[in-house]
Amino acid sequence: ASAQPKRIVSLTPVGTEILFALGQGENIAGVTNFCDYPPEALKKPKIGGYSEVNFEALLLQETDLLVLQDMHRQFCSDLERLKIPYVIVKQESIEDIYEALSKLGKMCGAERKASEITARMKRGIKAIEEKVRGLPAPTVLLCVSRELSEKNISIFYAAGARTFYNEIIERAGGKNALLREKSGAAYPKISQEGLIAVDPEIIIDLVGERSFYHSMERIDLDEVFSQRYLVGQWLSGAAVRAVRNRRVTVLDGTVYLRPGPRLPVILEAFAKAIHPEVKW
Amino acid sequence: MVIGILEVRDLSYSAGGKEILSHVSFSVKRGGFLTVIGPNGAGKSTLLKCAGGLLPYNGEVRIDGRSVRDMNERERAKRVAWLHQNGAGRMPFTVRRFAAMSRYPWRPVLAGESEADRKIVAGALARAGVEELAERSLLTLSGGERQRALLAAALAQGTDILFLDEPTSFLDYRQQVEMMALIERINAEGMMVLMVTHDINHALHASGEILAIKEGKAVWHGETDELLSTSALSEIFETEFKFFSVGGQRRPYAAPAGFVS
Amino acid sequence: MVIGILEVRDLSYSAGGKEILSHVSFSVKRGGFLTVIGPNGAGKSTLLKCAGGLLPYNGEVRIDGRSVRDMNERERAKRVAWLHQNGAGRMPFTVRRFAAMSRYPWRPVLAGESEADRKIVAGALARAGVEELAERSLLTLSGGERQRALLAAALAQGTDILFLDEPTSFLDYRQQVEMMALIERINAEGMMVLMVTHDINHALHASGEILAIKEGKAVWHGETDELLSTSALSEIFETEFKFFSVGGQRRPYAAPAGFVS
Amino acid sequence: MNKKIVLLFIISGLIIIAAPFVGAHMLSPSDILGEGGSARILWDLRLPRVTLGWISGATLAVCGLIFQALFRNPLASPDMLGVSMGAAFGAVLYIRLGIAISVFGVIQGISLAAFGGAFLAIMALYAAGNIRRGGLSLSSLLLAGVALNFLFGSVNMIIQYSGGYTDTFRMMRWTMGGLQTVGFAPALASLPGLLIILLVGWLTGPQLDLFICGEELAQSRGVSVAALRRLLFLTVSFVVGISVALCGPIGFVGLMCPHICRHISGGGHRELTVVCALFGGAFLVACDVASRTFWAPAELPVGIITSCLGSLFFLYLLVNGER
Amino acid sequence: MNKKIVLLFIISGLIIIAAPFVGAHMLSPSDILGEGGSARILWDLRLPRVTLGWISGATLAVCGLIFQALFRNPLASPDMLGVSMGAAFGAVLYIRLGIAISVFGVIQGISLAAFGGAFLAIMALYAAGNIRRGGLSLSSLLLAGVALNFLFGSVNMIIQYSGGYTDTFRMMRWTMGGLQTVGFAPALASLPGLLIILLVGWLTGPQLDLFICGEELAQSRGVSVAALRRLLFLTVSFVVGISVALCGPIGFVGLMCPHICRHISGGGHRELTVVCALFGGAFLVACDVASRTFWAPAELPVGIITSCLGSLFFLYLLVNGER
Ligand code: B12
Ligand SMILES: Nc1ncnc2c1ncn2[C@@H]1O[C@H](COP(=O)(O)OP(=O)(O)OP(=O)(O)O)[C@@H](O)[C@H]1O
Ligand SMILES: Nc1ncnc2c1ncn2[C@@H]1O[C@H](COP(=O)(O)OP(=O)(O)OP(=O)(O)O)[C@@H](O)[C@H]1O
Ligand SMILES: [Mg+2]
Ligand SMILES: [Mg+2]
Repeated sequence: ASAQPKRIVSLTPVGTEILFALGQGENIAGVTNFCDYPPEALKKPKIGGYSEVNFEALLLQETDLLVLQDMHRQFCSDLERLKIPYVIVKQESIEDIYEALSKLGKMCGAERKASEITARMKRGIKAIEEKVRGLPAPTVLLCVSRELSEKNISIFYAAGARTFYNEIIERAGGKNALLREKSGAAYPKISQEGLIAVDPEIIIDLVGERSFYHSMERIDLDEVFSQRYLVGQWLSGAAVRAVRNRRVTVLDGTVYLRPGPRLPVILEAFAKAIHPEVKW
Repeated sequence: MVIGILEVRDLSYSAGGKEILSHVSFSVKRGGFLTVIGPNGAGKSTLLKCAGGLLPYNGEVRIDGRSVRDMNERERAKRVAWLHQNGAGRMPFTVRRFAAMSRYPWRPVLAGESEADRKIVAGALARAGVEELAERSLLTLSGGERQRALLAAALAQGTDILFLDEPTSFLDYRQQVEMMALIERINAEGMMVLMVTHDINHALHASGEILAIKEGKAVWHGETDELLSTSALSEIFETEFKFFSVGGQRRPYAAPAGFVS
Repeated sequence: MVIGILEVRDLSYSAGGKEILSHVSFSVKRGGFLTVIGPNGAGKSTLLKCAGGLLPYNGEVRIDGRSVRDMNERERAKRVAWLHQNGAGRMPFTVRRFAAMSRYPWRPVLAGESEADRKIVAGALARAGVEELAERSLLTLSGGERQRALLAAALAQGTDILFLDEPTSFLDYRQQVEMMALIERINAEGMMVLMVTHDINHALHASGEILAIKEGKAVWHGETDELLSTSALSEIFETEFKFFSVGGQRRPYAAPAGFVS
Repeated sequence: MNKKIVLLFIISGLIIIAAPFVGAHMLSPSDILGEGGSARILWDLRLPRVTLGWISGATLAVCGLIFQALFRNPLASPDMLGVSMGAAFGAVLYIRLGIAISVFGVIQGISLAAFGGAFLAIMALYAAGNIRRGGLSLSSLLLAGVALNFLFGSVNMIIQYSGGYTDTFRMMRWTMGGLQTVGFAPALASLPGLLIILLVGWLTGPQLDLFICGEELAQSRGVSVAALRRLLFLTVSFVVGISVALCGPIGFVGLMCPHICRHISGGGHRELTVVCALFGGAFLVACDVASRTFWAPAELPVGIITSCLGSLFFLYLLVNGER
Repeated sequence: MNKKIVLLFIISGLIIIAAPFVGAHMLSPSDILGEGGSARILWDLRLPRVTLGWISGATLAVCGLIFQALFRNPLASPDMLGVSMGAAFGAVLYIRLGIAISVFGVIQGISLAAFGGAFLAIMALYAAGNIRRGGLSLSSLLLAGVALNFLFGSVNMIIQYSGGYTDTFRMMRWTMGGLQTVGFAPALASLPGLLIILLVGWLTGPQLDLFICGEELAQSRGVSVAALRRLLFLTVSFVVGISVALCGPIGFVGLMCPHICRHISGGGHRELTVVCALFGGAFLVACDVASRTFWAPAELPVGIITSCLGSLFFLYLLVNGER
């Protein structure tokens, strides 16, 4: 009804990605420090980290649309009081992402674009699902965060059942190794001890992106982000099935941390890791 | 000034499964002076506290016929002022301020210090002879000065009954003499005094009546002069006493025989 | 047992910008008994602490010719045992255990209690007459029992010099008499005693020599008997004294005149 | 001494007046009447924030003052004795269970829950003090409070951990504490707490003066010690509960401000109540300005700044102070 | 009393023997000699972890015991007085600045940095106590310690906030504390600390007994009070520094274990040193077993369990204890 937003602020890297994909790059007035895709996003003014919402900055930017994610929900009533229009982009499942696309599309007057992207994503996902359909589903442990520089991996965060990664693993023809994990945490902390108890058949490790990595030792980033080193850390750890069978895949790049329009990329990488026997 | 009368009937107190006081009775008349004596742990301090309503006693304590139990703290504080045995806590106040704090029971809750309060406090400081210490902090006073300052604060409370628990402990001879003289003067001015002391001569010197307790029981009660005519003292303290009579003086001086040999 | 001699020469001490002791000198012979008297705040406790090496004095203090300053804590503790003025802290130990703790200076650092230690401790408990209290906690004792237990611990230290700061405070008459008798006995057994007290009769009764200090200065020093032949006492305490001589007894009894009227 | 209070009053006033204009984006007095972005920042954000900050700081400082007198221990503070952690417990549980209540539209459910938690903590402490025959000594009660603090802290962590991603984030944010607010509702909601505690501090000031000299002394001077203790115990926890409910636990103010104020003013608890209110309020507002300006647009939790500046100041006073 | 120590010794021993076999994956005694997965879990993971846990728990408890005696305050503990926070500061700074040192290959740079931080904290406290003419009273020193604790805590947070993405992860993990380890190196590195503090506790036990009865009393019984204080101050901070450097700050053990032990044994500080070591070690190992088993494969930070169980146990003792 109202005019299309011209000063959009996005406080979620995924939201930023969607906005650019919808062709709204021109209308973005602010992003987070972490928004690195597409590369144009890096040139946008930074409005801060991503768990805080700085009302003053928003008022100064004369924000006419604020893109948030789930964890910002507590700010809603304050935003309403300030009359700053906002939209929450949930990203806990693939369906959430489709919905986010159509919601943002509607608000920015780019419904066509939104449904195009959705269709493209669905096609990509379907193609991958086809390839792994009917194959036996091995157990997969997905590590989302750990300390890269320590000699032995002592503890790491892994994706539990209540995450979008769970869905992606299943569509990629695997089974989340933490499906029946008891703590209820979305991303429980697991030690070597826990790793042994889970005994996964496949390990996928997301190590982020080297430009976000600051190290204490003056080490060679090329060295740290080399597959040999990263995979080696797992292989020298507890001899679970994935280690014995050398089924450890380390994925580097922030794309794997972004459940957005590039979801098919994540899915494909997972599927390749889970089913190397398929011809890709 | 109202003249009060203190009546204690059948007072008992137990703590820690032990009867510390049992069935003590006595009374003190308006403007009277009763001293409580007895060996260590006899229950002297406890007796004072019960009589002042600071401990939940059994039996009856009345001031002017009114039960202490039925009075609230403020009402009690308007009748009875205290000098405690261990007034040695950290009190970060000046002497005047500390004395002014004693006006608490008389002040409406929201009010500050009134002109009348200030006058009474000044009077109390003068009576206790601590005017020149008024602006010193209690933390910097010597033992004797401190004890006098605490007495000034008790006087500022404007009561007609004064409870003293070992007012001369920590004091040297001169200060003992001065303190006792001060207490006598206050008593002479009409204040009823109930004093606990372990120095029998302070009792002999100043008080009209003596109550001796031992293991929680009243073992002797009577006029001070009577005490001298019996062997009671030796029985109370379980040690022999010698009395030295000095020609032309009211009462003799008592000394434990152990030191007179 | 080694027999010690304590020499204090020109002892001064300042704290808080104030001279608390100035140029005090005296000496005590082997097995002697010197009592320090004086009004509140005269510096009696401070004198004792300096002489025992607990405070950093100016001047000279020697035990058997050796400067206390040059001795370390253990060496000092082998010569001098203490009964402190305010031994009233929380001490969660039994009497025996507390006495055994006094053996510390004699024990090699790693060692526990030896058989010899146990004998000495038992002896000390016996001498102080607290054998039957041995397994009681210090926290549950009465004032008099407690003071005796603390003395037992000092005896267990096995020294030839004993420093006592107001050993009779908090005690009732009987306990005062008993405590003084105990101290006399210990002295008679050969222990040198340096005692601070504010009760002049305790000094008169037991000690051979008396040192009076006032405002940090030694104002009188001599044989106990001499003190009685002068008006020194009244000057020291700035109050009149009466002396009561009792037929057939060594020394008279002193009482502040203020209480004998 | 009174001069010091007047000076403090002026400084406190100046800070309150200046604070709304300072920030990453500086405002000018003309914005008071203006329209547009700057005026909105002033009226919707800065003024409510400064108000809430001042009220909370004053409240916490006075509550700390009272607790320290009540326990006669310089380390006793509502933070130390589990009240804040109890409030956090209420809030965390509320988020975890996803309950939604709201009273009168103004007070949010989470605030009520936090308040309930604070109340629970204080009741537990109270019970611990009473279950045992003969009661607990003050020092045991203190230790019990510290133990409760640990207990609630660890339970909070367990609840946080077992939450979903979004919940956990909300809980973590909440337990950091902060003064960011829109509109005057929270400031208004916290005002009664301040008024209550100021009134109580003023009323019981003379009683507290007597109380710190010893319980028996206080009683013999006409103070109903048991009633006083109960009254203060309950009102302080009640009021701290309100404050924590609205701003989260803001460390340090309740513990250190009373000490700093004692160095500044000394004297009785009536004066100290006033001094603590003035100082605590100004201190928290000043720290909040720093927290939102220093690393703008990011914002440091205000508790970090209070701890940092406050402890430096306190150490300075301790080393160079008069006494 | 000696019976109690023997009992404690047995219980502690049983816990150490049983602990390596308990976990999400249960092991059997035959795995000790076996080969393959289970044996590797036992030798590479469980045994090092149990060893490190026992050593750390014993160390922290004894250090707490000594500090409480030294400050004659039940709330004094290395945690409370800024030593742990100081160590955390060293570690956080190390991570932030990206320095890299390593001595003998075994001791990592971060441990050295943590140790340096602990040392800094204790030196600052020491300095605060000495700068002022006439020195600080014990209670002022305590307050100074608490202020330092706040100071280091807030500076740590500021450093963390200013860090980048991965840094924060590492620092957060470090400041939570934990015993996960692969291999015996950390256990070996922490052993000297335990030995030192046990020796010191044993040696100075009789002196501490005298010390808690009063400084002058101790001195007159042959204790060099100043030297004792310096010695204990430095060794405790040194040893806590090592422990925190290796496992991060593990809350609660240093504060509450000594109290629990005093309830168990009473008596002198030689016995208490032994009791604290036995209890502290067994307690931390038991808590660690719980932390890795209860929600396996997820793992709770062990500090959460120690706080939770320990404070419950302590409250129970407080309410039902003998004294
Ligand atoms: C899982 C995770 C993700 C997931 C899921 C995120 C999602 N659903 O949105 C993925 C991998 C997708 C992700 C992506 C990204 N993330 Co992320 N992520 C995390 C991670 C590892 C855990 C978050 C979490 O679950 N926290 C909750 C848990 C429970 O908290 P906790 O730290 O473990 O511990 C707390 C307590 O629970 C307790 N505790 C700890 N362990 C245990 C165990 C038990 C048993 C108990 C009882 C208690 C307990 O102690 C702690 C203190 O309260 C954090 C790192 C971290 N340490 O928090 C980063 C983090 C939140 N991510 C971060 C970032 C920057 C990103 C990305 C922007 C990265 C990028 N460059 O692309 C993206 C953005 C994605 C997006 N949504 O747009 C940053 C945020 C920085 C900031 N504050 O601004 C963090 C903090 C990492 C960091 N240290 O830098 N992330
Ligand atoms: N709350 C209590 N629990 C157990 N025993 C108590 C309690 N209060 C006092 N007592 C005991 O009661 C007895 C009497 O104590 P009180 O202080 O009245 O003695 P006192 O006559 O004043 O002695 P002193 O001359 O030493 O001051 C003592 O044995 C004391 O230990
Ligand atoms: N560290 C100090 N700083 C300042 N003044 C001190 C210090 N120590 C002692 N004094 C003062 O020195 C004087 C002597 O004190 P001391 O304790 O030796 O007196 P005393 O003769 O033992 O008195 P009492 O009979 O009351 O025990 C007192 O005025 C005391 O206040
Ligand atoms: Mg008494
Ligand atoms: Mg003295």
